[in-house]
Amino acid sequence: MTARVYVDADEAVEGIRDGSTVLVGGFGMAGMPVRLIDALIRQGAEDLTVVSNNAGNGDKGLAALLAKRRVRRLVCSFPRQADSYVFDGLYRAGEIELEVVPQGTLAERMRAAGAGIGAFFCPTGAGTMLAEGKETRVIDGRTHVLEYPIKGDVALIGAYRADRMGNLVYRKTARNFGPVMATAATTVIAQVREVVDTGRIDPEAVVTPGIYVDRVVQEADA
Amino acid sequence: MTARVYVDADEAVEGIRDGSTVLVGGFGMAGMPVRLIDALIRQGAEDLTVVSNNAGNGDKGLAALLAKRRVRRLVCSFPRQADSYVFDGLYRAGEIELEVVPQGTLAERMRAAGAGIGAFFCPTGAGTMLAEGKETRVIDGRTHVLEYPIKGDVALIGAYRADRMGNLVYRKTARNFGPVMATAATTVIAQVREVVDTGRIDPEAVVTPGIYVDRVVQEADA
Amino acid sequence: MNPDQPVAGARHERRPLDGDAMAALVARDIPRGAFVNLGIGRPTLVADHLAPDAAVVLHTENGMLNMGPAARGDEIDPDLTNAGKVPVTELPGAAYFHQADSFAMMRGGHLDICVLGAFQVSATGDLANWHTGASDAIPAVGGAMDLAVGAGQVFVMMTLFTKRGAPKLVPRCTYPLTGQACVNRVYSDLAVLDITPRGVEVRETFGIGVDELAGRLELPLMAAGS
Amino acid sequence: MNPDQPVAGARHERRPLDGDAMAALVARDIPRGAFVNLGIGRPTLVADHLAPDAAVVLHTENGMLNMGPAARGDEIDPDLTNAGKVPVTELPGAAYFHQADSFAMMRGGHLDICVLGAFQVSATGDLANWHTGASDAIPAVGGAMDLAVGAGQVFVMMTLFTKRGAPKLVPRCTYPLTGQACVNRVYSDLAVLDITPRGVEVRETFGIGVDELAGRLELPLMAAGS
Repeated sequence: MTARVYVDADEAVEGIRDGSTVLVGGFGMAGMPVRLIDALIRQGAEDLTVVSNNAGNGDKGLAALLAKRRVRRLVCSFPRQADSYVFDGLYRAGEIELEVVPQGTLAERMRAAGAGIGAFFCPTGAGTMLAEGKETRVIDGRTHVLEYPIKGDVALIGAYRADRMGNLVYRKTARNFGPVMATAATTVIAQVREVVDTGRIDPEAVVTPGIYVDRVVQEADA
Repeated sequence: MTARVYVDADEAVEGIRDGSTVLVGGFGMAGMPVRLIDALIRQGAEDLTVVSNNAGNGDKGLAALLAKRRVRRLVCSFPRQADSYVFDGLYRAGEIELEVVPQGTLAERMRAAGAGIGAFFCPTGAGTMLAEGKETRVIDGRTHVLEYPIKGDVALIGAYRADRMGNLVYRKTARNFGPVMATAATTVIAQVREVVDTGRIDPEAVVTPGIYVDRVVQEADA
Repeated sequence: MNPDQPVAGARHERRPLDGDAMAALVARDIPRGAFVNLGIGRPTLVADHLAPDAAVVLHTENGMLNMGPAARGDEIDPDLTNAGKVPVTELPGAAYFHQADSFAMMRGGHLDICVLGAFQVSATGDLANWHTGASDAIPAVGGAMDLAVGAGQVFVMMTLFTKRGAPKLVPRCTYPLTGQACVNRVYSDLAVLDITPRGVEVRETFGIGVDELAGRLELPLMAAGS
Repeated sequence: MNPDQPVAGARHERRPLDGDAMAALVARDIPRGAFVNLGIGRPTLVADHLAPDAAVVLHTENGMLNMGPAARGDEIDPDLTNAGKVPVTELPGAAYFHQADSFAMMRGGHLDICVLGAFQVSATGDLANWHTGASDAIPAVGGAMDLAVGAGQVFVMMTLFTKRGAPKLVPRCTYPLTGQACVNRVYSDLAVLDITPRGVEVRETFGIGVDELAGRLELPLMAAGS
């Protein structure tokens, strides 16, 4: 069904259940959907698995969700950062599970979920501890690791502009994980800087077609 | 290395060897690089494997290359069309080999070649004659077929506009296979309607970054 | 109307439907706002019967969402065609994408419905629509197998019998398969039929009774909702 | 200059190089027009030594080609950062793409060179640069493993010994691996070394002789081109 534009972020995140897998966009703070995460904190879902590149920065966005102890398990590529102190504390206290996935494999596993690929052989990480226990196969003389899709129940992403059908464009490197996560979750909720009338986005420049987007809300009240 | 802009199509196709695998863009005539194919005919390479969605239309482009009997083997999804009489005649005379691949699998196998994926499990075609002899595996209750990358020695593609670094944009549904083939071949040659100065294409709207493009030539002399 | 909900009991129209009437029935059953791919040939007719306010979004596998009607006169642009290579138009809110993205969308289950033609459909939903299997035929599959595995629901539009009178809804396909257990519903000249885990259910018939139809098909048929 | 061609014989400079001098050496060896990814930390310094007319195109794995220098003052835009999350700028001819496309580019072998830091490099080119293996360390891999398998050539920039004097070029890595047999060349404070199928070849040394270096590393070393 075509996307619906919401005025209220709390309405936009309704229905997220305890135990859900939530894909959270952003590379550091660029592209992170802070308004949606704040709404998710108010909404109250807990025991979440969060898939995101990082483990939160400072006290905002994903870090705030972690601080509320709503996240049981984090799947990410680069948790340790200068300002990831919220995550660091939880991890060292044994209060959060961590699965580290190489960044490209993280993206490709979500792409596979969105693209109907059942599994894929990937050379990244072969012979390292991140491939331990995984099926491998030598193809063309090179060891590949069999990787499975990562599918979300919900994706929370940040974009730059949406039209009323949910077509999205992004801005600069804030694009990062948004377009991939939008394909990989059952319910996709996008926070955007502005909503424009349908027909105002160049069809050649659409990055995420509206078919992938269920709900849109503006980053700040207009 | 960054792309080079050629004035002469014959120079742009230099070095294509007998026995090469050539990826040829286009869906029907939309996006078909006719000027490059004409130059390839003059260049003379033979015993080619051509990978393209269709098997040529009418007498131009890919059909003209087939008519010159330069193609030993064609890998495509939809050879039979109202105006594919050149191919039809060669096929019925046993003078060309044909591998039929589902259209999405054709695209995904080229994407895999460009993306460093060794192989992937794909549900398309499971239980059909196009999967005969291929490895299969049931994943999440569904039969998947193991598909391998299709890599080209050369890709000939059509695009709309290039800058001097080889960044490409396409036009409407003529985009089709160009962006995928551009990632999947050792040497990528693009025919474009116009070449603009670097900086004149919006970085947000680039479809094929110049890293994938080796040679650019205009569709018609300026 | 929700296509998962059969109409109450099976309707009986007086005479078989032509292609246009079949297309109108399909259009009626496509939910508001659905994302739909219409196969080459007869399914293309469905577009003419979609109400503009139904906000149905058409996908064409050569790389576009929000495809508009066939182009006429000055609208014709060789860079803008549908999967049948017929010039078409673009509606507001359209998006273009390349083939890997287009088929990722399809195979990934993002299209709600596809409508395809068929040579044969089996009672368990197998589809044969790409290859007659004749030794001199040139096989051409295009996106048919991708649509068969990928679309949320697969609707087939076909006559229920060949010109020679052979059933096209069969216990087991004799033509090469396009996909296994993928068809959800058949819209035909004589009946609309749901392929369900319980068997083939008749939603509506046109100019023929359920029992007579079952006899001609040599298949058990159930009335929908029975 | 073609990085595959060693300079004639091994040069001997009088003293060890600092990070900036190492970066200058790397920059010297990057061919004109190459597509290059510079890892987080010390490798970032290489950008300052690339001549503008060398037309080297920088890739940042968070989704951009033709990245410009660090942003200053009004140029700072939170939507435009490098992989280290430092605000950067955009050069003419830039392109943005999403993470699956960015890593497809990387893993697919389209980058000519990546420059990475390292904890250890083995004599057979294994790389360890993502995890100390300490039980209280929080592992963070980012794009390091993807770069290790994907780039045409992997250059490492590191000091050749730890602060405690332990060699970082080792027969076999003791830290968890980032990739196997992936490093092509090491730029260090004391020497530039090629990892080849024949063994470790010394291209240049700085303030130390080849024999002394081999002794301290407890590794056989060959002069390049010998």
